[in-house]
Amino acid sequence: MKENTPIIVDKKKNTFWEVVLKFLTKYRYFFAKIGISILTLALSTILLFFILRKIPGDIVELYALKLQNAQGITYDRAYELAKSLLNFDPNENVFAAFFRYIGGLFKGQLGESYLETGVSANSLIKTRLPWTLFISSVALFLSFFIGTNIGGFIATRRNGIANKISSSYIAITGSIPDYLIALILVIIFGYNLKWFPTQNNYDAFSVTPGFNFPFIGSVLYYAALPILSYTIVQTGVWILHMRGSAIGVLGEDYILAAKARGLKESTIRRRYVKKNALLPLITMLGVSFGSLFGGATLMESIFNYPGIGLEISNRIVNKDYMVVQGLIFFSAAMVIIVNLVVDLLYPLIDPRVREK
Amino acid sequence: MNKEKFSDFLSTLKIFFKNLGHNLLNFLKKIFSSKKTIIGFVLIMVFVFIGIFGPLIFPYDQNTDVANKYLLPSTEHFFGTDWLGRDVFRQVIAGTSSVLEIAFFTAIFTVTIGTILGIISGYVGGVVDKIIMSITNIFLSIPSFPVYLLLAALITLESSVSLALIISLWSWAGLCRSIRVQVMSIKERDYIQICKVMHMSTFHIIFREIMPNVFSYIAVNFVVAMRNAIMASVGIMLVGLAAYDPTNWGAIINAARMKGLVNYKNILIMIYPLVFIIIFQISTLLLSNGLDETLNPRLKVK
Amino acid sequence: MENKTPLLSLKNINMVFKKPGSLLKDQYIHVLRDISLDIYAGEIIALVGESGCGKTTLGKIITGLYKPTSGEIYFEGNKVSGIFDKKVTSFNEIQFIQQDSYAALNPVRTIYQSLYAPIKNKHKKWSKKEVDAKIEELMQIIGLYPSEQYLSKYPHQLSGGQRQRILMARAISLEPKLIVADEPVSMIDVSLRLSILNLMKELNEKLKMSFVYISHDLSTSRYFAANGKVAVMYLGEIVELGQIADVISHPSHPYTRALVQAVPVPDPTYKGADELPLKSMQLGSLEDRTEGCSFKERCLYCTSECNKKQTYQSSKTAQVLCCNLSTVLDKDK
Amino acid sequence: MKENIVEFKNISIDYPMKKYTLRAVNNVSLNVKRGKITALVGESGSGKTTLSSSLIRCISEPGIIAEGEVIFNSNDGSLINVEKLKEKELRSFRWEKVSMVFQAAQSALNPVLTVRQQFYETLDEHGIKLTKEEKEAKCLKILDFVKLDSKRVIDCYPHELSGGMKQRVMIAFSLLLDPEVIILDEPTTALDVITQHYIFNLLKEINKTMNISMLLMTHDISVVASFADYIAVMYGGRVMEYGSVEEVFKNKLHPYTKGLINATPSIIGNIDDVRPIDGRPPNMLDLPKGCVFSDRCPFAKDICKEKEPETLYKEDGSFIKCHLFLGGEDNGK
Repeated sequence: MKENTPIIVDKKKNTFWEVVLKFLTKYRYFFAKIGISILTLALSTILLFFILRKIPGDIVELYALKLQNAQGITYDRAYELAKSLLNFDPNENVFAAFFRYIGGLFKGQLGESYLETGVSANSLIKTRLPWTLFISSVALFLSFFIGTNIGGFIATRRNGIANKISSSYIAITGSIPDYLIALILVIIFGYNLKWFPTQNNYDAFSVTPGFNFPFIGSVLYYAALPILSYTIVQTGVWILHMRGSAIGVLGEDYILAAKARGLKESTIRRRYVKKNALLPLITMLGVSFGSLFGGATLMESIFNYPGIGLEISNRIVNKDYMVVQGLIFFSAAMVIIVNLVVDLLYPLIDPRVREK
Repeated sequence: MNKEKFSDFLSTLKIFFKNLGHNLLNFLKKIFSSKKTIIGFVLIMVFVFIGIFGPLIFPYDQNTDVANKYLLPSTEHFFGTDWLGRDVFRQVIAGTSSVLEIAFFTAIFTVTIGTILGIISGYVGGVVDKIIMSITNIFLSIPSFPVYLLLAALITLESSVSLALIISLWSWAGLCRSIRVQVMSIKERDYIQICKVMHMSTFHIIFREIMPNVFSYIAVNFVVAMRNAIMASVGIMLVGLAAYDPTNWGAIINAARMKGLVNYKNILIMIYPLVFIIIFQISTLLLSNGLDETLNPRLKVK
Repeated sequence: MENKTPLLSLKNINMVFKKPGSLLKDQYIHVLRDISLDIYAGEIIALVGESGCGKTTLGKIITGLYKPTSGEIYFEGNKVSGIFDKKVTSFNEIQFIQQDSYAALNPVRTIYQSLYAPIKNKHKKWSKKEVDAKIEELMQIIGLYPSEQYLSKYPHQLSGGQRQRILMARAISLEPKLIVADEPVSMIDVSLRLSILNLMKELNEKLKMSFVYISHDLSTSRYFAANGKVAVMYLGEIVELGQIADVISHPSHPYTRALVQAVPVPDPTYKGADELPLKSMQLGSLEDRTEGCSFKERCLYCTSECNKKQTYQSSKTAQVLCCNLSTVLDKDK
Repeated sequence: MKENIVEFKNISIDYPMKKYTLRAVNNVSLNVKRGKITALVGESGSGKTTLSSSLIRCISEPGIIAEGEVIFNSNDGSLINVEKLKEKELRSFRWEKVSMVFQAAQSALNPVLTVRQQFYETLDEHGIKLTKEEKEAKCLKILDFVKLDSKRVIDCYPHELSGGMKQRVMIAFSLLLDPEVIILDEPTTALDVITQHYIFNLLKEINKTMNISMLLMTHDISVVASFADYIAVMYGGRVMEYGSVEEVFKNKLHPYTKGLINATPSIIGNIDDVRPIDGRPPNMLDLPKGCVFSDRCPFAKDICKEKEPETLYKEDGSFIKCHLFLGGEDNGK
C-alpha cells in the first residue's frame, strides 16, 4: 500500500500528457456516455446479425431462380451470383459471414435488396427517413408542449374539473393503442367526412416536390391524421408524467420559501415549479423518441405513409431480409444517437449535473 | 424421528402457514381497499369467465353461410354476421381466450426474466451488473415493433405461447432496469447492513429482506406487462402476421380492414372487437393504478 | 476494570476512499489516518467530532462493515480482518446500533420477524419456543411489556423511542461483548433521550457490555460515558484521547478547547466565551489536506513545526496529537 | 411605538384532514417583544413551527387559522391585522415586514437558479426600484455581513455551497428587504457545534446592530439559555409558560419546563441530578382530558386530569398554565 502521506504534486511545467489527462478527466462524463453508446450499438449489430442468420435458406434459391431466367445462365452460376449480390451465403461459417457483414457495414452498405436491383437500405433511408422523422418529431414536440403545459396547469391549480377531465383523458388514450386511434380517425375523418386524405404523403398529381408552398401545404394536409393520432396518445403520457413531477416539486421546501418571500403565484409557477418539474422529463424525450420511431412501422402501414416503418413491414412481408436488417440497424442507431444527444445536452439545462 | 421433534416440526409448519395466511389476508385487505383495484379486478375476472365459459355457452362454428352475410345485429346474432355469414358475437367470445392467453403468458415470461436478472445485477453488482446492463441497453435501443415483425415472420407462429415468448423477449429490459435500481437502493439501506453485521445468510437477505420490498413493484408491473402484450399482439396481427387464430380480436379487426373500411358494414364488424380491447385495457389500467397507489407508500394520497 | 489484553485494539488503521466519478485519474480521499485505539471489556468510549471527521467510518470498521485499507484489528488478542473473515464466521461479538431507527428496521416485516431471524440464525438448533422465550426476556430488559402489544406491529406503527429500544433488543439478542452505537439518541425528543441512555448504561453495568458511543454532542457523551474515555476526532485523526470528565473540564488540544467552549449550556447565568479560540470558522476539507497537523489553518498557536508529522504527547489529562503542546499549555497559566 | 411588535391573540390553527381535524395550536395568546429575541421551545408535535408560520400565513397545507387574531405593530406605527390581509397586501407584508429562515435551509433555495438570480427576483417582485449596480452592491453587502466570500458565493448554484454556507445565505436572504421581525425555525439543527455557535453569534449581532426582533424556534434548551431574552415553552399545541429567560430558568415553575431543563445533559454540573421525563410524547389526535401534560406530570392532581387550567398572568407580562399555581394556595416549589 503506498505509504499514507499524500503525494504532493509540484507545479512543474505540465507535459503534453498531463494536459490531455486534465482534458479527459474534465470531460470524462461525456466520454463515458459516448463509450457506452458505441458499445450498445456494436452489441445490437451482433444480436441483429445472429437473428438474421436464422433466415430460411430458400431466399437464395428464389433469387438464383430469378437470376437464372432473367439472364439465361445456368442455375449454379446464378446461385453463386445470388450469393455474392446478397452478401449472404447460408452454408458459409458464421464468423466469416459476420466479418464480411461488418466490413460491408463500415463501407456503408447496410444491406442490398434482392428484389429490386440497385435498391439498398441506404437508398431507402435517403428517400424514406425524412418522412418518418417529419411526423415523429412534429408529433413528439407537439405532444410534449401541450402535455407539459396541461400537466403543469392541473398540478398547480387544484380545481376538481380539470383534474377529472385530464384523468379520464389519460385513462382512455392510455388504453387505446395509437394505431387503433389512427384507424378510428381514418374512418371518421377519412372515409365519412372526407376532410383529410388517408393515404400517401402528398398529392402526387397536382403538386411537384420542391420548396414551394403548394407542396408544403399538401404535405401538411396529408400528414395531419398521422400526426394527430400520435399526438393524441403521447399527450396523455406527457400530462401524466408532468403532473406527477410537478406535484413532487410542489412539496419541496423552496416552493414554501418562495411563497414566504411574497413572490407572485405566476412567478413561482413559471420559474420554480415548471423549471424543476421539466428536468426529469427531458431525459424521457430520448426514450419516447425511440418508441415513436419504433411504432412508426404500424402507423405508416395504416396511412400507407412512405416512411422507414412502412418500408420495414413491406420488406418483411415479402422476405427482403437484407434490407430489413439494414433498416432496423439504422433505426437502432438513430435511437441510440438521440439518447446520447439528450444525455450530452442535459448538463446544459440542469446545473446540478454540470460540474460532475 | 422422536415425538417431541415431530410436534415441534408441525408447530413451525402451522405457524408458517398461519403467518403466510395472515400476511396474505392483510395483503389482500390492503390492496382491495381502493375502488380502482376492485373495478379493474372484477372486469378482468369477467373476461376470464368469458374466456373459459364463453365458447361453451355460445359455441362458434366456422363454416360459412354466405346466404345471410352482413346481417344486422338481432336477437339471433347479437353483433350480426360478417361477410361470410359467421356470427361476429361468437367470434369475439371465442377470441377472448387467445387474447387472455397472450396477456398472461407474456406477463409471466416478462416478469420472471426481468425480476431474476434485475435482482442478480442489482444485488451482485460489479462485472455481472455491467454485463446485464449492456444487454438490457441493447434490448432498449433496438425498436421493439420491427423486431416483433421480423421474429413473427421468421418463426411460424402456431400458438399464443410462442407469440407471448416473442413479445416478452423484447419487453423484459425495462422492468429489469427498474428492479435493478430498486434492489440497489434497498441494498444500501440500514436494515440490510445490519443483517450483514449479524451474519445473516445471503438467502435470507435476498428472499426475506429484499424480495418483500420489491414484490409490490413486481405486482404492478405484472399488470402493466399484460397491457403492453395486448398492444403489441394486436399490432402484429394488424400487419397480417401471427394469424394462427382468426377469432383473436386483432385478427378480426385486420380481416375487416382487409375487406375495406369504405363499406360501413365492415366498420361495424370491426367496432365490436375494438370496444372489447378498449374495455380490457381500461380494466388493466385501473388495476395497475389501484395497485400502485395502495402498495406504493410514496404515492399515498393524503 | 483494566485487564491486560484489550477486548478490541486497532493498530494504525488507515482508510482511503476512491473519489466517485473519476474515470481516468483516480483521486483518493484519506478518510482515516493512522488511528490506534484500545477498548477494554466493560469500558465505554465516546468518539466525538464534527461531521466529516470519520467517526462513523471508524465505527463501521470496528463492526467489520468496512475493511480498513491498512492496519490490523485484534479481538481478544487474536488478529481479525473484519467479520467477513471466513475464519471467524461465527464471530458476532460486535453489534451495531444505527442512528435512524426507522431505516434500521425492514418496513415490511413485523418487529417479531425482525427479532426472530437473527436469534434463530445464531442458535440453529433452538426450537421456536426457546427463541420466543429469549425474545420475551429481551422485551423485559428494554422495558416494552406486555410484548404482544409491540411484537405484531410494523416499524411505522411505533414511536422513535420504542423503535430505538427494539434496535437495542436486536443488538443484545446475540450476546455481543461490544456494541457500537452511532448517534443513537440524536433523532429522539430531548425528554426521552435520557431514558434510552440510562437503558444503555444499565446494559453496560449488568451485562458487562462495552460501548463505542459515536456522537457530535459532547453533553450526551459526558452523561453516558461518565467515567469512560473520550476520543476527540478531527479530519480523520484522533487529536485527543483521555478520561472524558478530565478532557471536558481541562481540554488540552486547541480544537477540543474550541469544541468545549462552543457547546451551549442550559443555564443563562453561565457566561461562555463569545469568541472561539479559532482563526477561521471554515471546517477544513479532507480533499485538500496538506502535510503536518490537520488543524494548523485554524489553530491560534500554529508555528512552523506544525508542518511536520505529528506525534502523540501526553498532557496531565490526555494523549494529545499536537506538536507544541507545551507552548499551548503554558499559554494558559 | 408599542412594546410588543407581534401579538398572537387566542390563536387556534386546524389541519382539516379527510377523516378528522387536527388542532395543532389551541387558543394561544403570546406577545413578541420589540428588539428582543423570543424563543419558542417545544418538542416534536408541540405546534411551534405552525404557530410561527401563521405570522406570515405560510402554514403548510392544509392548515388554516381557525380563530384568533395576529396583530403586527409595525415600527412605523401602523397596526396590521395579518389574518385579514388580502393576497396583494399579504405578498408585500411577507419579507418586507417579516422574513423567515427555514429549518431545512439545505433545500430552501431553488436548485436551478443562482444566488444572484434569486436575490434579484425577490427585489424586483417587491417593486424595489434599483439600478443593476445598486442591487449588486446591496446583495454583496449583506453577504459580506454574514461573513461569506460574497463575490464567489453570489454566482454559485445552491448545490455548490456547503451546509453552513447555505444557512448563512438564507440569513442574508432574510435581511434583504430590511424586515422588522425574522422568524428562525431551528436554524442550526443540521450543523456542527462550532458552526452553530458562530451562527448564533451572528444572529445576536444582527439583533443588536439592526434592532431586528427575532422569533427563534428550537427544541434545544441550552441554545435558549445562551442566546434568547424571552422564552415560551410549548407542549401539545399550548403555551405552558412564558417569561424572561433568567426568571424561567431560575424558578423552573411549570413541571414540564422543570422536566425539560433537568432532562438536558450539560458539559458542566453533576451528571446524577439529570432525569428523563417518563411517558410518551403527546399524540395530537387523542390528547389526555384536562391538562395535556397530566399523563406525564409528576405533580399531577385530580383536578389536572379533569379540567384544562386557565392561564395565570403575572404583572411582568409572564404567564403560566398549570393548576399548581391556580386556586389560591400557591405552593410553587
